[in-house]
Amino acid sequence: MKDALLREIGKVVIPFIQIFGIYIILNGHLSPGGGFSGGTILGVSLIMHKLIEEPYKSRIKISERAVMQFTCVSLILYGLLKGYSFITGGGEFELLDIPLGIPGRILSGGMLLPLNVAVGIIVCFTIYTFYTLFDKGEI
Amino acid sequence: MERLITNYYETASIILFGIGFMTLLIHNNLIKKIIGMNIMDTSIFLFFIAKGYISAKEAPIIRAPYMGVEGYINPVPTALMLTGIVVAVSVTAFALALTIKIYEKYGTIELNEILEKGGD
Amino acid sequence: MAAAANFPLLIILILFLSSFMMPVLKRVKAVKWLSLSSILLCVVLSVLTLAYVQQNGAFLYKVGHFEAPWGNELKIGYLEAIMSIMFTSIAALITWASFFSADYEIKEKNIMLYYTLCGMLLASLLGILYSNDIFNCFVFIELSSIAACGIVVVKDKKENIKAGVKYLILSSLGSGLVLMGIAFLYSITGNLNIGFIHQELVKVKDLYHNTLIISLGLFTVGLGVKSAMFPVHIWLPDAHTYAPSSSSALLSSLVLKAYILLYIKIIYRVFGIEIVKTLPILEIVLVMGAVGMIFGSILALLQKDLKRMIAYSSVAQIGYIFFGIGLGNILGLMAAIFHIISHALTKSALFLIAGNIIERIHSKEISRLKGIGIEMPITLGVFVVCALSMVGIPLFAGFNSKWNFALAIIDSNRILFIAVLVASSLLNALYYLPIIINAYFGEENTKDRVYMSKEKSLGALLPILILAFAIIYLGISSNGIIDLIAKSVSNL
Amino acid sequence: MKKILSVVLTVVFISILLVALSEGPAFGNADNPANNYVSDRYIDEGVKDTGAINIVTGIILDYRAFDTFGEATVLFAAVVSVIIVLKKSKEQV
Amino acid sequence: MNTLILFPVLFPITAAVAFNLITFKTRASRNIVTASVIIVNFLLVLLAFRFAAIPELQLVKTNSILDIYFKVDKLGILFSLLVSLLWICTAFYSFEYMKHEGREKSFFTFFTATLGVTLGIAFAGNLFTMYLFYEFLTLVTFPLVIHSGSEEAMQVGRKYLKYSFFGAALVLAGIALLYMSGSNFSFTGYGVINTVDVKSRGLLIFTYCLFFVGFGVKAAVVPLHAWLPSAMVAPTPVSSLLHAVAVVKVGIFALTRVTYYIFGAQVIKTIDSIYFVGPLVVFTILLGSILAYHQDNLKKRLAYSTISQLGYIILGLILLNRDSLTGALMHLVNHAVIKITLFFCVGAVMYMTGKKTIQEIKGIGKEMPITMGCFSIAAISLIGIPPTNGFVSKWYLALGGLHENRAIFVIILLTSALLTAAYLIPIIITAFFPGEDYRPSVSRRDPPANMLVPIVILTAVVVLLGLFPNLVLNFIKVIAVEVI
Repeated sequence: MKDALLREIGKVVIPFIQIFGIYIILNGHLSPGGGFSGGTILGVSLIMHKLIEEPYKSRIKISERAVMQFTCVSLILYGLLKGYSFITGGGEFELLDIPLGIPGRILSGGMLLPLNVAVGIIVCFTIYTFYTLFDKGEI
Repeated sequence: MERLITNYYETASIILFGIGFMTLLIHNNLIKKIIGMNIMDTSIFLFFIAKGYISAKEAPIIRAPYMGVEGYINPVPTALMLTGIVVAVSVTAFALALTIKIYEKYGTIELNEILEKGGD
Repeated sequence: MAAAANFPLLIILILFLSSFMMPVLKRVKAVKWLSLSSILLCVVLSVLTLAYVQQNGAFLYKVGHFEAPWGNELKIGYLEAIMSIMFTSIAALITWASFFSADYEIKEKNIMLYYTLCGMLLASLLGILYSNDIFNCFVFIELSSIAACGIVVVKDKKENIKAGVKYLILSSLGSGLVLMGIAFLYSITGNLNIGFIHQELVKVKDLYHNTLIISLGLFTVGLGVKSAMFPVHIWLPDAHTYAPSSSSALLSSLVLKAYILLYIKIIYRVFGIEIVKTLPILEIVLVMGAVGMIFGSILALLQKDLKRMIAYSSVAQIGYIFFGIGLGNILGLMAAIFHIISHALTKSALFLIAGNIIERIHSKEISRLKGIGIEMPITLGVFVVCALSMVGIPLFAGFNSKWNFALAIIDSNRILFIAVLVASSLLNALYYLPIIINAYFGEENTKDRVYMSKEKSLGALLPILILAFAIIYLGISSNGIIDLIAKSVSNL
Repeated sequence: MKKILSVVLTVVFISILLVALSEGPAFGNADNPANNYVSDRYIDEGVKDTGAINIVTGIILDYRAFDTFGEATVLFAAVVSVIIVLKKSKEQV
Repeated sequence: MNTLILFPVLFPITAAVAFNLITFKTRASRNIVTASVIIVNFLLVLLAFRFAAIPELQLVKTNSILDIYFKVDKLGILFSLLVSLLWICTAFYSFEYMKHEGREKSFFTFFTATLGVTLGIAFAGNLFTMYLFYEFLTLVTFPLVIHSGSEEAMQVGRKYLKYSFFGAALVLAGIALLYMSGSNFSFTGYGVINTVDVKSRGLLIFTYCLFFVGFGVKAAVVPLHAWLPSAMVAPTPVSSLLHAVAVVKVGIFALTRVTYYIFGAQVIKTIDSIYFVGPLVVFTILLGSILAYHQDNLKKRLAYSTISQLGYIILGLILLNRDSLTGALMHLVNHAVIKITLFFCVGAVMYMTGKKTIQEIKGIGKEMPITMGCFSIAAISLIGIPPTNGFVSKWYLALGGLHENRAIFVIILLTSALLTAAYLIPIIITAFFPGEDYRPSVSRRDPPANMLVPIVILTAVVVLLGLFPNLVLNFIKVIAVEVI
């Protein structure tokens, strides 16, 4: 989009959108929100960045490989974390218990926070991938 | 019969479900089919959420004055529907991708024309 | 051995995690071996699970720290243990076979993603199989339908996209119906765990009679669409015909079966057969199954394309399975489960064979298969085994399932349906045997033709040989498996 | 003709489903079967069990995390499938 | 030494597989090997009778149904001896005949395999084993039917498959129904079904009808006979052997087994099944004869005649008295010998002159006197004129009919005998008395020894059995006593 106004305003707005997304992800266990909604907002910010920076050189390129790697690593992380919890819970092993934390603080939710972050990353890149693929047929 | 009127949320969602279902089943245009699919899914979400609603109660976020079991609505449908929404989004994305490809390959998105052209 | 209780969950996790790793890997070969080795590991784990079940009986396994109605739960009984062995081992064989055909059928950029999808598909099917939570099942159903659709469109042809669209639309239609069924059940029971739903249903069954009928009806149609029950099978022929052969094998032998198993679970565990018998649904399933047995075969008879014919034959065989379920007695259920196994073995072998043949002679036409038996003796030999099994000649697996169906029919006092069974097996003979005849005996018609077709290497043929042996083994000594199925049915 | 047929079909389909609804529990009632011991425990013990104030997050990430895991996988499967369908191979670009 | 029973069944099958793998250098060497295999197999059959101490063998028993069990009883001995002896004759005949048909390798492979499968049916000790070999019989004879590979042969082959699988499916349904009233299916003298109450009567009738129609397909009972005449496209040795001996006689044999060894004569009598199956049989006899009369093609005429003659045998079976059963089994043997002779003669004519219809063979009796002489003797025997063997069996059949006080059956037998005469005598007359406009073309050209010797031997047997019927009759009478 070759429009100076949009570009400049976008440059200003995008960080705020991203901060908002991160806030939603991090506060998922305290308030409405969580990885899915926050991830979507983050993904939208990436799309917006791509939209307004597309014609210019200054665009930060996200390679396909990076997208795949981020998504897969997050998924693996999610799987491992949750799998550990599943197995210790279901098999009733007396292994290291993950602390639950104190309700009300951001770094409280025990495993919930990293899980939310992982989900957020997955959703973010998924949304971004959808957009780019629908648009150009490449990431 | 009066239940249908008092449960108007659910009645509406069922009507939407029927409309979405039939759109998905009968319409020839792929995009409209996908819209129908989304109407159908959304109506189910509405139905679920309506099932979880209890009048005059709060969202299940437990802040300082804990109001006991009586204070909050049923959180289960909400949680389920979060999952449901994501699933619906994924299917929609995939369906749209296929539609794009169909348009590239066949030059149309009317299903009956595609089936005619398809042959083998 | 106590750790074996964790194996079902571990199987699902291993499959998921290994498929998440695949897109990151650099070399196609590594992906292939990762895929095969993870599935093989799962085979071992499934066998251990069966051993554990045989020792300790069926067990419930909570996923995470929370007890059943709150957390997710898996239930592993004999049925699940047997089926998971079948699922994983057939998937392993198909994966092995696909090593040799993937390069030919799938573009290189997609091969890695293909194996990713296969892994996720298998995991989701096992999830449907194990899960004791109906919403959990729904999530896995959606996952499996996306993944299954993905492995249909992985071959980037015009027809594949068409088949994929058809499949996805009908499949999401089915999922919508299933979710609505779940919604109705939830609204009258307030539970999602299968055991707890059943407990509640027994209490409220008289209050909500219509809801029960409609909910079960929604499940029937929804899962019926997904597992290609007769009048709603229309997606199946296209999908199975155009997909790569290994995908067709997976779809036909495993994917359809998982939905049927879920349907069995819904009838016997969620509703309970006593409640279901008061509803008019089973009769419809019975009739649809019977109609499917006949019409699927008739449609198969009309096909000129080899894979399409095998696909329509799947419709007929699925008809058998629904027919067995619809009989509503223990023997019928046992016959249906046995047929699930024997059909999975036979159909996967048939699709792999079809793939081999098509790869060699570059044609799908049945009429062009003349004389191929002389050029590809092993492949066609296995084809003969499968066809005889389909027709129901004794000493092959198909005979045993047909026999069990006959017993079930007699047990349920609907003797006239034997005619359907007889007619259907005759029709099977009519469309499989001409292929064999042409393959071996039609020499006069092939005099002037020179095929460059040659048998594939022994490694590539190993899976179908193993499948053939399994078919014969099931045909000769089905006792052990029938006993296991009887146990699993009594523990449902 | 086709339109009338589809309208009739839709009406029939909807009315069948409405039959089931007409005997269902009343809307917004706290005594409905859906609002039973299951949801009570979530609200009562949710914070203690999971450490999350937002019970919904607690449910999707801890109680029923297996669902959510499946859900994330669905998303991933969709991405993979969309890549398979739409991504152009190098020679096409 | 009970495993001896297995050898006659497995040896030919193994040999057949070996034939397919080995390439023979010359035709003669293959012929010698084939002949020796078949003769050795005959000796193996004798050996099995002689040395198997208790003539039964449980091979596999994996569950209550999949139970492969062999037993040799007198009926089995009768049938297996008949089969293996006729097989030897046919082998020698076909060494010569198959020269002009080609693809001898495939022919002799399946020819030998069929012997094993047929003996498997003869030795089967229970219903399932018999069903198993019955299915295999279809599969191994199928390549023989479509031997020529022409489009017509293919069509006929498909027809044959359809009919056979239909029959087998009915049989399977019958077994399943029977399974509900008891799980022991070993063949026993007076049947395994002991009690018939009012409730199970209908089911038993239905089951018996299923078996009757199912096995009746192979025995060419009328509504399901159509495959037999069409299958005449096969080479003559195949038609003669399969359609006079192996396939159709297996149908009869299986029916005997079911009737007398599973249901038991008493049960069949109680359930009055004759009212259900009798009309079919009568119809078979009459229709077969009438249709035979209308055929010009010699082989087809013989084929329809087979249908009618098989009707006699089945009639004897379902009359359920000792004389009728004796007659039926006697006719089973006699008809096999007679019909194979007739087919061989017709085949010889076709082989030497290429003539196929009645018009064409005018005066052939002067060219091929020995062949046509044998044909005449066999034909006379089939009509039932003493002193040939056909007379003996028909005599007993008629006696059986009279025993039941049902003169109608005797009348049917006589009518059909007349019709038999009506369709066979014209052939003889045309062959020997061509009329005035006939000019002999070549002098004498009887077929080569390989073909002629079997024909002559078989004709001698026809006469011999007519003169000294007791050779077989005594043995059969013992069987009859054992089951009724």
